[in-house]
Amino acid sequence: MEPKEIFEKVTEKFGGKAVELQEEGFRPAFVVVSPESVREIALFLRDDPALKFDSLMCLSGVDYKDRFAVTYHLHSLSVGHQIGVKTYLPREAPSLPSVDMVWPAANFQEREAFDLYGIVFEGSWDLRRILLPEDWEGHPLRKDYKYPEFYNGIKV
Amino acid sequence: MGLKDYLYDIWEAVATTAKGMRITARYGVDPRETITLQYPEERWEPSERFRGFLYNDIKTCTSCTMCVRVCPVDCISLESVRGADKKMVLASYDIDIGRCMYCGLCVEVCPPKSLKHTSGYEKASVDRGELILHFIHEDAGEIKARVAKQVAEAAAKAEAEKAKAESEKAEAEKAEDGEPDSRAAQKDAPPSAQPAAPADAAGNPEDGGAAEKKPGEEKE
Amino acid sequence: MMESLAISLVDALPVLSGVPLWTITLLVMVMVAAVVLTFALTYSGLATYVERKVAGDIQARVGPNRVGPVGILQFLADGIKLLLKEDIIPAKADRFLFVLAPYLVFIGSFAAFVVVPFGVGLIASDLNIGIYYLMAITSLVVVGVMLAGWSSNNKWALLGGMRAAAQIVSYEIPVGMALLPAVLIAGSLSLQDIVRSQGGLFGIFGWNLFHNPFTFLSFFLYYVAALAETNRTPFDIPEAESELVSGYHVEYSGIRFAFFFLAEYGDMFVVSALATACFLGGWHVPFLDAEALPALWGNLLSLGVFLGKTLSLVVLMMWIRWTLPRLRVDQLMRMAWKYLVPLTFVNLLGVSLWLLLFHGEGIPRMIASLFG
Amino acid sequence: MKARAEALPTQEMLINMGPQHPSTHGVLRVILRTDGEVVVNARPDVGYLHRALEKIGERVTYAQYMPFTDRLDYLAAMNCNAAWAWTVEKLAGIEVPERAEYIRVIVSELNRIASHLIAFGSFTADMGAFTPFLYAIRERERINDLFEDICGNRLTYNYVRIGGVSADLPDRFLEKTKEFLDYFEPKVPEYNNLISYNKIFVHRLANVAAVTPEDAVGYGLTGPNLRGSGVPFDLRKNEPYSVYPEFDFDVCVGTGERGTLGDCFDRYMVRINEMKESVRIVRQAIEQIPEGPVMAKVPRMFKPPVGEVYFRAENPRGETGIYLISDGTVNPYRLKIRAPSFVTMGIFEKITKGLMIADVVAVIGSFDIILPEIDR
Repeated sequence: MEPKEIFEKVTEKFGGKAVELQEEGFRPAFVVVSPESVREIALFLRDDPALKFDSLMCLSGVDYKDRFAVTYHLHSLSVGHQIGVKTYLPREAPSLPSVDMVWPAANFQEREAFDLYGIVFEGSWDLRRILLPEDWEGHPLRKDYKYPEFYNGIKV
Repeated sequence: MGLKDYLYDIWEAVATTAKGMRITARYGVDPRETITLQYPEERWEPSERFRGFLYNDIKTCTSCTMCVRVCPVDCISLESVRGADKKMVLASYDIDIGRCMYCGLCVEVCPPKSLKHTSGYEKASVDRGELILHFIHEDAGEIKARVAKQVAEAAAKAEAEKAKAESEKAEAEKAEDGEPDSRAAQKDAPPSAQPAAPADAAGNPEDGGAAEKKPGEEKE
Repeated sequence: MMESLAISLVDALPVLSGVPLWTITLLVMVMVAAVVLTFALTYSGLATYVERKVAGDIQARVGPNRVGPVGILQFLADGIKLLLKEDIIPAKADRFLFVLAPYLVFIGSFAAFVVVPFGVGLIASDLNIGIYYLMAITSLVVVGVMLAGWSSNNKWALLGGMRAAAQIVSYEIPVGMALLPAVLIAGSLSLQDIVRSQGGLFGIFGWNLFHNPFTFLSFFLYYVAALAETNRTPFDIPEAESELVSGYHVEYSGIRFAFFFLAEYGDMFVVSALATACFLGGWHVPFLDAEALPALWGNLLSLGVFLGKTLSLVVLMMWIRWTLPRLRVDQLMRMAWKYLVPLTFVNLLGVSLWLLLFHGEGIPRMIASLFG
Repeated sequence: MKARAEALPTQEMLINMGPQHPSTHGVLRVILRTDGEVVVNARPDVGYLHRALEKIGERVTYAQYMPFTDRLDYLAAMNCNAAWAWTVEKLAGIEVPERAEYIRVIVSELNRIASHLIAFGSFTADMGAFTPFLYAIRERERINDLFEDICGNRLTYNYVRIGGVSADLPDRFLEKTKEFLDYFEPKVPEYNNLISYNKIFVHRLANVAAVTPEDAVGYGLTGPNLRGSGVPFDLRKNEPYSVYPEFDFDVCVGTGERGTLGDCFDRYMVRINEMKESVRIVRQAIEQIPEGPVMAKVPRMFKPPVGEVYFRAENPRGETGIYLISDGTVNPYRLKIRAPSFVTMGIFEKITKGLMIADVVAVIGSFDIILPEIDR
């Protein structure tokens, strides 16, 4: 299915919660949705018989300087089409619902986004730091991250 | 599980084991299958494109800093000063082979092709500092000072020439003579001012067959 | 036996006639023990070398080849290295047991050499309960292994120790059961008697291996069970390098580790020697009657034959080790209780029936009697 | 039995498997909670090898990032190189000469064989048979020799470039590759005889840690791990990139031949069979490779257009996806690598429940994870 049709299907179902379709320069195209409705839309995308996005390829946090974003790259094994879903978050206290009950694969990648961007995924079954030590300060992939000089008293 | 399955199970275990043991036995008794290279005595020939330690032929190096800019891990450090003839003179050229990842990007971009991968790959040291290859053994400060002096000298000389020329010119003008010899004077100046920098500065023993020497041995 | 040796020594050297007999007997005992121990240690050292060489050959490598000619002195170098290594005892280990464990393992393994019938008259002590003694003393190993696992205060070691205990205790049964046919045929528990019972018929067809189909099977059952007893691949789960790091001896280093290491090779020799003595005709020399030869030649020849047979079995163990993967612990137990134990029982029954039906005659002897 | 276990409560044991452990394939740490030998819970703890490759990506240029992709999955560096090049080319719309694409496919498939050899070897070593590992290493060494001929390195190749490959194939390379394939092809049945169908080996793997096809898709397993569960999905076939449509090959899937579908044995056999398929692909590529240039014209100060692209390539360990955001400067703005091993670890805790300690090792081996890729 073409991204436009998917976007129409989502807007039809969720109205204004699907904000826009980013197509030019984006491969795959992104359906931009509002953060609080991510889980419902994810469920819809997974369960709708025409869409059937059964596999979450990639979940990533992005820092667009003025705001954060979380992107979901979805793929359907049965139908064979792809789409991206993007949701923008404020820089202050970014949080959105977790989708690990929709795609279990999301858990590890959400943990990674939490670890490196500080984005909180509410309702996640296990949200801990994953790549960095538990007591690491800051979220390194943020663009305004300051490199620490010391870690636990050890010079970095 | 019936008796037949039970016995088949045992049979399968014995048969598959025997099959595997036949293969290992073949390897065990066949001396041709031994592939070990007895390292210090026998050596493997690195291939033509082998990326060993980097070697910079500083005679041809133009200090363009392309290698420094392209290096993803910043393992090359280069210092140069502008010599009297407006060409860059290398003051120091170091490669930290402890950081180098032998990606070969620097060799690809090198315009005069002075930077090369050698076939050297053996080096051990107990100190990280020993892993830095110095291609110029003279102290960078000394070279700089010398070059600065030469530049100053050249400048002074040029100045003197100029002054001389001017005074000559003035004299000539005074004397209403012909063309002054200023061009010839200026032509003279650079050769004398040029310090033959790279070769001299390096003090490197190697010349033609230098690439074959392992950089590790070039250190003093 | 020691006493008779002592008496003959006194007879040969009249100088000693003034010395009380018991001192000489003690002296002889110590000497014999020293000889056996020296042999055992040398063998163990060389076996480690052979093991590595076999592994190297099988894996298309060379193996040790630097120390001495073709690397044969490698085991000395290794031994010296282990001797000189720092002896580490973990801070929270049970020191006494930790120190004790390797000795127990070592004793359990090397005390078994006492009853091994090396040749016609070459046996340190021909106990009339030889097999029984051997099985009892090798069980000491499991105590040492468990102690090592427990006292190291390391969870991997503990798991290894527990696995070893379960494994060795389970496999004692098939081992014993698989050896009984030989005992039945000889009618004695003494290893010398068992070996003697296999004489005649060109020194080959008298072997228990060919006695009847059940003894033939017995040998293989014993060999498999014995492999498990010695903790060798595919039954090396107490060590299980890829799972338990190194199992019960993970915390041991230096000479204490060497004890475990030597004991493993000692064990290999003992079980192979037992298989040789019980099934492969022991020291019987093919086509010759070793007992009829002059004492020196008879002993030397039979010793050579015995060692040849035993060491081929040891090499076979190594070959198996470098071919097979390792069983899981539950599969190992299943193999013992569901396969080996029933089969050895059936086997024992078969042998008993055979002996009853054919009055103790084996197939080769029956065939021989057909031809007069 | 179960009732008895409940009647006799035993204390659970907490064991740290790793970060230094012989069979965690690097510095993976698994926190095991066991009841005796039975695993109650096995929680993977990753990140010991975190080198901030994504952050580094934001500070170097597109071309400079190529050597870092070598360090992503060092057993399949060619594939990672190529994946990065394909991503950037997709972003910038660079046309790559056909010869270069063929070369990329040849080296990728050779590297796939090398990687699967290590997977096979280390897996058997985990199962206690050390000998096949050395045989596998021996074969891989020949592939390394080939790679040394074309790029000069034996592990971290940095051979592929954005817009092509760094150098044309050396003389006699194709002949040497053919020789290798002729040598290698009979080795696969030999491995099968040596160990694959060995009774003990089969017993260790069959019915252990079976992943259902639904779980495999839901947890994002990719590559051989997904196909081991019987899902015939291969990016080379289903979402073809490069010149893969030109080749005729089969997608190997697990069949549950010795146990349940998706168990360790299926995953293992998929890898073994894929080596044969890779041999087929390389043979075809050698036949069809055209003459021509190997490098497109890419400006030295390469600046791709503004945009976001997600590209995924079928690597030996699964789908390596690269999500690349460009802001039009010489450096990537954001670079996310979807590492197959990382995603695979997500299912680890779920499927190891109730297994034995020895099976945990089998699971790690059968997933063929590689730590630098997990931790990045």
